[in-house]
Amino acid sequence: QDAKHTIVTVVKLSGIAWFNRMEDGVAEYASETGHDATQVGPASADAALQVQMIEDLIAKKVDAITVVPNSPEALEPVLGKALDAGIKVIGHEASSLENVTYDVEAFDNAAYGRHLMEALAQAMGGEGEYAVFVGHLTAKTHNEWVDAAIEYQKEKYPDMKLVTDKLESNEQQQTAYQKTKELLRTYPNLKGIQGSAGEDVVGAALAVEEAGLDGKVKIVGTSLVSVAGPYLETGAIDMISFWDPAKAGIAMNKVASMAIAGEEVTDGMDLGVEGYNEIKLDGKVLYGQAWVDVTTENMDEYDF
Amino acid sequence: MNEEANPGAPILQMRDIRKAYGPVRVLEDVNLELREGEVRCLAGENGSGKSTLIKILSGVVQADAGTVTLNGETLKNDPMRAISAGLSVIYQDFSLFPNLTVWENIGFLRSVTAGDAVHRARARRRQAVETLKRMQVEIDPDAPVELLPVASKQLVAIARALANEARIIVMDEPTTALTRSEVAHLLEIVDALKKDGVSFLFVSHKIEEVFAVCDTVTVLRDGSVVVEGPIGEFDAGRLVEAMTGRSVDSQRLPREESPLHPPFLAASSLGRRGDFSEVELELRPGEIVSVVGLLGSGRTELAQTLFGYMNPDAGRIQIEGETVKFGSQHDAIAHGIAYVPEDRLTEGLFLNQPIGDNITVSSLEKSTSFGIVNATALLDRARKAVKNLRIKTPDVTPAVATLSGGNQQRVVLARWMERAPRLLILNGPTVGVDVGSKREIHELLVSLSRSGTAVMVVTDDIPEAIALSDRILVMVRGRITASFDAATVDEDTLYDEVIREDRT
Amino acid sequence: MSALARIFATPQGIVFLVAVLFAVVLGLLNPAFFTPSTLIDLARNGLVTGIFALGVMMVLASGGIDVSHTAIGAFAMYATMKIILGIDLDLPIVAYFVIAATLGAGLGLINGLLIGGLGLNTLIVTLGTLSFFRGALLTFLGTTYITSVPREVINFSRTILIRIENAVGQMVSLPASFLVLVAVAIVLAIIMNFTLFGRKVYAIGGSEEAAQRIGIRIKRVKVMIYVIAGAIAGLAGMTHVTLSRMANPFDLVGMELNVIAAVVLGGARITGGHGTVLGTLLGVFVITMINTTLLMVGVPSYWQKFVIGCLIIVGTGLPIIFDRLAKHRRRMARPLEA
Amino acid sequence: MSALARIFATPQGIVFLVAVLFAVVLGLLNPAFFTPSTLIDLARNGLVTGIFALGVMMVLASGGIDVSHTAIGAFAMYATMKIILGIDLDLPIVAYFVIAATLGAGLGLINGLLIGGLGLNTLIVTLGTLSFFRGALLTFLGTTYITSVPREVINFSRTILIRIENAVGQMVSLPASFLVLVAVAIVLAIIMNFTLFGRKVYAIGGSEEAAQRIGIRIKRVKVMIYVIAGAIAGLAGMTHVTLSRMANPFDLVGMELNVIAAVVLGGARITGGHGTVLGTLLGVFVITMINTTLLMVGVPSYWQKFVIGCLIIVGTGLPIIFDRLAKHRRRMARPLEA
Ligand SMILES: Nc1ncnc2c1ncn2[C@@H]1O[C@H](COP(=O)(O)OP(=O)(O)OP(=O)(O)O)[C@@H](O)[C@H]1O
Ligand SMILES: Nc1ncnc2c1ncn2[C@@H]1O[C@H](COP(=O)(O)OP(=O)(O)OP(=O)(O)O)[C@@H](O)[C@H]1O
Ligand SMILES: [Mg+2]
Ligand SMILES: [Mg+2]
Repeated sequence: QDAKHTIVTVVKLSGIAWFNRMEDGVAEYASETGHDATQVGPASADAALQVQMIEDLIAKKVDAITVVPNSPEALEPVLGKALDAGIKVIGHEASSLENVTYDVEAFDNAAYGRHLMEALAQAMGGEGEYAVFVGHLTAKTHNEWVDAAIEYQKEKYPDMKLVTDKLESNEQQQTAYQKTKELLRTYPNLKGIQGSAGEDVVGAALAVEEAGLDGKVKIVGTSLVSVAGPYLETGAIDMISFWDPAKAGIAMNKVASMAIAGEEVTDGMDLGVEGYNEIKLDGKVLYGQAWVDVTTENMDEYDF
Repeated sequence: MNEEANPGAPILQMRDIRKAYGPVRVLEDVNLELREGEVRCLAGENGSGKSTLIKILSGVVQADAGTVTLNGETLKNDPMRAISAGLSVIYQDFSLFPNLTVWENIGFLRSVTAGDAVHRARARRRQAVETLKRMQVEIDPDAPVELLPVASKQLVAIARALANEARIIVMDEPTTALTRSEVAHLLEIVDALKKDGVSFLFVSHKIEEVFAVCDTVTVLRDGSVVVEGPIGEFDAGRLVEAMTGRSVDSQRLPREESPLHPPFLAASSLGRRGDFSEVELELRPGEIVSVVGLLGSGRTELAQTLFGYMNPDAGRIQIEGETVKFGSQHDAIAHGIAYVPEDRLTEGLFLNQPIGDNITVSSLEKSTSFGIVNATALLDRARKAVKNLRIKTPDVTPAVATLSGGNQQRVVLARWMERAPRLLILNGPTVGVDVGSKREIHELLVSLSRSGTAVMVVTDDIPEAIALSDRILVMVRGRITASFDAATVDEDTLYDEVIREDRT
Repeated sequence: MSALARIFATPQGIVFLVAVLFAVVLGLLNPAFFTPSTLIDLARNGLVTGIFALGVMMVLASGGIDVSHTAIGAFAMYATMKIILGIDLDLPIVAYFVIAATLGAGLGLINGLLIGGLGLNTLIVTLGTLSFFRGALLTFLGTTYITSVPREVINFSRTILIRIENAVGQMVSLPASFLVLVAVAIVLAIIMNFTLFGRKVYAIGGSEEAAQRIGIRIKRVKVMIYVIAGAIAGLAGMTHVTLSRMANPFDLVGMELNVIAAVVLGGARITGGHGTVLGTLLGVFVITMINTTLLMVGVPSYWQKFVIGCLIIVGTGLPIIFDRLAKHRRRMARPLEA
Repeated sequence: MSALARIFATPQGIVFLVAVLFAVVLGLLNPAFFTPSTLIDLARNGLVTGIFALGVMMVLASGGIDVSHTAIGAFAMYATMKIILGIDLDLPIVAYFVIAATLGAGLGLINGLLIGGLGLNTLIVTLGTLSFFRGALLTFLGTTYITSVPREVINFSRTILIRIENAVGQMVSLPASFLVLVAVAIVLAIIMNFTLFGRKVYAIGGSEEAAQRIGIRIKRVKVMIYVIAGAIAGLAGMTHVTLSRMANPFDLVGMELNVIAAVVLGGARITGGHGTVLGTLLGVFVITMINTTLLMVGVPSYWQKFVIGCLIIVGTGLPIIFDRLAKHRRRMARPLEA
C-alpha cells in the first residue's frame, strides 16, 4: 500500500480499560500497516464532547473517522457533515447510525443479549427476580442487548421476573454500586443482575458482597478481566462476556482502509481478524461472532 | 520640644515619618514622641493625616521612610510586633468581628499577644466582663457584635483596647458615637490608667474633650507638624487656628430671619411601639430644627420613620397638608425627602467607586433622557459639587475610600444636595468632622435652609445644635419634652433638659 | 510604566497576551491555524458559552453569582421544543427565541424573588435552583432527546452568515445563530453603559447598603437583573438547539463553572462592581480557543483543563504581582529627601 | 418564642425538621426505613461527602470558598495508589492515609499560597486549581482505573465496625473507614473551638481587616487553612478508595457543589464567620438521605435534584421569613407608649 491514510477512532470515554484495550488494537493496526491510525476520546461520556471532537477532526481533514458514539442520534448531524466533507465514517456499537459508510458490530446485539440471559438464567436456576443495568438509557447497543435478553427470558424462563425498569449506571462503578444497594433493599428477594457497561457488574458485585449476599445474587454481564478480575476470583461475579475491543478496533480500521481505497465489503467476507472471519452484512452493518465468555476458570488467559 | 512638661524617657518615638499615596503626600517628616503616663492629643483637620500616622504606628500601613521605636525596639511594619510591644489601637472604624461575641472580641487581642495556642474561653470571658464593669457600661457579653448599635460597638472597641493591659493606647476618635456620660466615664478611665503609667495618643475633633484629658498636643496640618507643646500653652482659639491656619468662629451662625412658612412636613401624635410616642413635629422650609437626646431616646427611629424606613404604629404624617403613608423610603424620596445616615462608612458610600459617581448616583435622573444617561453632564455636576463643598481631592475619579473621613462626609452631603431635596434629614451630620470643616458644613446647611429647604438635624452635640439650628427639640425616652429657640437658649439649660430623666 | 507593562497590569491584558502567544504557538505548530476559517470556527464554538457568559457578567457586576444559568438554559430549550411540538403551529423562528427567553425570564424571576425579595445569598439560591430547575426538567418534562425538531429550526440552523473554504478545501460556516450573540452583546452593552438601570447594577455591585440609602430600589433592580439573566440563558439554550438540531435535556448543565471562568478571565470581579461586555467576549474567546484548538495540534484533551487552570491563576495572579513590583519600584525611585 | 419556633428560626433547625418529616414519610411508605440498618447505610453512604464537607466548612468559616477539594481528593487518592504500587512495599493502611493527607496538604498549600500569599479571590483560585489539579492528574498521572489495589486496602475495606442484619436478612455493615470521618470530625471540632487557630479562622471570616489590625497573621492562617482543608480532602480521597476498592481518576470531581450544598444546609454561611462541625454533619446526613433513599420508595432518581433544590431554598429562606415574622410580633407586643 502506497497511500498513507489518517484514521482517527473516537471512543465514548478515554481512560477506561475497555477503550485502552481498543487503543492497543488501533496501535497494532497502525504499526502493522503503516497507516496513521490513532484514538481519541472525551474525559466524560458526553455526546456533546464527541461532537466537538469530530468537528475538529473534520477541520483537520482526516481520511476516515471510526466512532463509538455515546448517543448515535446526537452524532448524526456531525457525522453527516463528515460524510459531506468526503470523510469515511465507520461506526461501532451503533447499528442504527445512518450517516456512516459502514458500521462494524462484534456480533448481532440481540444474539448477544440472549446469550447473556441464558448464562444468567443458568446461574439462577431458571427462576427468581432479577434486574438489568445499562450504561445510559440512551445507549442503543446496551438497550438492544437488554431488550433481547428480557424478551428471551419471558419466552424461555417464565419463572424469572424483571423487578424494575432498566437501571442507568452512567458507566460508573459508584452509581452501579449505589443503585444495586437500593435494589437489594427494595427487592430483598433479588437473585440476579445483568450488567451492560463494563463497570456495572463491578459496582453490583461490591454491593452484593457488602450485603453478604455473594453467591446468592448472581451477576452476569459485559466487562473486562482487568476490571472485574477481583470479583470473578471471589465468585461474586459469575460470568463476564466481552468482545475484544482491540480486535474490534482493528476490524473498524481495516474496514475504514478498505472504504478509503474504494474496496467493497461483502457478505461472508473474512476480515482477517479473529471473530470477524465470516462477517454477516446487513445493509451498512456488518456483524462478526466475536464474543468471549470468562469465568473463574479461564480468567487468567486475558490480561486486559 | 518641651522636655520639662513630662519628665521620663520617651517610650514611643516616631522619626521622620513620610508617606504618600500615589502623587498625594499624606505625611512629611512627622516626628512624634510619647512619654510614660502622657496623654498626647493628635489634632488636625480632616485629611491632615492623623489616621494614617496611627496606622503606620500600629504597623497596618507601611511608611515610605522613617522609623517607629517602641520601648527602644524598632518596629517593622508588623501589627503583631507593635501589639506585643504594648500598643493598643481603637480604630476610627472600630475593626471588630461582627460574628463573634462581645467577650471574645474584647479578649481576642489579649489571646493574640499572649501567643495562646489554646482558646482560654473562661479566662477571657472573665476579663472581658471585668473590663466592661470597669467602664460602667452594660452590654451583654454573650451577644454577637453584629446585633449591637453603633455606640455599643464603639464601647466594645474601647473595652478591647483597655483589656489588653497595653502600655500605649491610641484612640482615633473614640467618642463619636458616645453620649456625654459615656464620654465622661471614658475620660475617668483614661485618668486612672494614666496614673499607672499608661500613655495615650488621643484623636478627637471635640475640642472640649481635648482640653479635658490631654497633657500635650501635636497639631498636624497637611501632613506636617505645625505646632507641638503642653496643653497649657493653648486655648481653643489657638488650637483651632493651628489646625486650620485661620481663626474659626464657634458662635452661633449669623443668619437672616426667614418669614414663617407653612410646614412642609407635620407629624401629629406620631408613635412607634417601643421607640417613641406622641410626637408632634413641624418642619418648615427655611428653618433648621435639631432633635437632641441621649442614646436610645428614639431620635434615630423618629428620623427613620419620617424617611419611610420604618412604619409608625400611631399618629399621622402630613406633607403640605396632605396625609401621607410611606410604604418605603422610596415614597419619602419621591416626596422630596432626603436622609443622611449616621453611619456614613457602611451605609452611605460606595467606598471603592469614584468620588464623582458617588456624588451623582442618587440624582442620575437629572442627566438622563429616554433612559440614556449623559456621562459628561454627570462629570460636570460632580466637579462643580467638589468645588462647592471644597472636597479635598485632585479629581473626581479616585475612589471615595482614598478620602479622609471628613471629606467622605462631604461627599455624602454633596450627593443629597444634588437632589435638591425639599426636606433634608441629617443624622449626626458632622460626626468625625474637624472644627473647620464643621463650620463650613453648618454654613452650607444654613444657606440651604434659607433657600427654602426644610432641615432636620439629629445630633448629640449640643454646641452644634445651638450653632446651627433655629429651633431645638429635646427628646427623652421617646417623647419630645421641650422645645427651645436656639437663638436664646444656653448650653447648660439644654443639657439639663436632655438628661432630665437620668436624674430622676 | 511602559505600554506593555500597563497592559500586563490588568487581568484582561494578561489573558489577551496569553491568547496571542497561544495563537502564535498554535500557528507555528499548525499553519492552518492562521486562516479566517479558524476564527469562524471559534466564533461558532464559543457561541453558547458567549451568550451564557454575558448574562453571568451582569450578575457578577451586581455583586452576585449565578450558577443556575445552565439549568435555566436547558429548561427553556427543552420546554420550548415541547410547547411548539405540542401546539403544532407554524411559528417563525423568532417566536422560538421569544418563547425560550420568556421561559428563561420566568425561571430567572424565581431566582430574583428569592435573592431580591427575601434577600438570600446568591450562591446559595442559584445552587438550589440549579438543582431545582434541572430536577424539574427531568422529572416533569422528560428525559428523552427530541430529535424531530421543527423544520423552522433546521432551516435556521442551515442559514449561513459567512461560508468560506479553508486551506484544505472544506467549507467552514458561521451559522445565523451568531446573530443572537451579537444582538445580546449589543443590547447588554447599551443597558450596562447607557441606561440608568445599568448604572444601578454597578452601584449595587459596589455597595448594596449605600445603593439602598440613596433610594435605589435594590429589590426591584435585583429581580430585574435575574430576570434579564434568565432571559439571556433562555436564548443561549435555544441557540444551542439550533446548533445541535436536537433538544437533549442532559445538555448544558455542567458547563457553569466554565462559563464563570470565562467571565472572570474577561475582567469581571467576583466581588462585584466590575465587568464589561467586551472583556467577557474576550474571556469566552480565549477559553474557547483553548478548549477547541489544543486538539488540533494533537495535544491530549486533558491538557485543556490544565492550561485553563493555569490561565485562570496566572491571569488573576500576575497583575497583582506586577502591581506590587511597580509600587515597590516607584517607592524606590523617589528621592530619599521628601 | 416557643421552643419549636426557635428551632424553626435557624437554617439547621429547618433542615433538621425537614429531614425528620422526610424520614417519617419514607417510613410510612416503606416500614423497612425505620431500622438501625438504615442509619448504618446512611452513615456509609455519606462518608466521603462528610469528610470533604468538614474541610469545606472550615474554609467557609474563614470567609473563603473551596471548589477544588474534589480535585485534590482525586489527585491524592490516585497518586497514593501509584506511589504505593510503584515502591512495592508492604505498608500498613495508616501509611496510605498519611501519604494521601500529605499529598492533599501539598496541593492545599498551592491554594493557600495563591489565596493567602498573593491575596487572590478564593473562588477564582479554587476554580483555577480545580481545573489545574484535575488536568495534572489526568495528563501526568494517568487515566486508567487501578483495580489491583494492594491487599491492605482490600483488608481494610473488609474490616467492619458494626454489622447487622436488616429486616430482610441482608447484612448491612459500617466499614472501618467510618473512623476516618469520626477522627476528622473530632480533630476539627477541637481545632475550631478550643485552639486559638480555630478562633482566628472565625475572626478572619468575620472581618479580615479587623483580624489583621489586631495582629493576626492573616497570610499564615489562610495558608494553614487551605493546607488543612487539602489534607482533609486527601483523606476523603483515600477513604473513597477503601470504599470502592479501586482508584478511578475520574471519580469524585463533579460532587463539589453537592458538598458545598451540604455544608450550607448545615448552617455555615457563604459570607464567612459561621459554621460548626455538628451542623455540617447534619447537612451531610440530610443530603445523603435524600440522595440515596428516594429510590427505596419508588421515586425516580431525578426527583432527588428537585428535592435537594427545594430544601436548599427552603432551608435558607424560611428562617429569614420566620425571623421577620418574629421581629414583627415582638414589636407588636410592646405597649404603644414608648
Ligand atoms: N488608602 C489610601 N489611598 C490613598 N489616599 C489615602 C488612603 N488613605 C488615606 N489617604 C489620604 O491620606 C490623607 C490623610 O488621611 P487620614 O485618614 O489620615 O486623615 P485624618 O487626619 O485621619 O482625617 P479625619 O479627621 O477626617 O479622619 C487624606 O487626604 C486621604 O485622602
Ligand atoms: N439591631 C438591633 N438589635 C437589637 N437591639 C437593637 C438593634 N438596634 C438597636 N437596638 C436597641 O435599640 C435601642 C435604640 O438604639 P439606637 O442606637 O437606634 O437609639 P437612638 O435613639 O438612635 O440613639 P443614638 O442616635 O444616640 O444612636 C438601643 O437600646 C439598642 O440596644
Ligand atoms: Mg481619621
Ligand atoms: Mg442611633
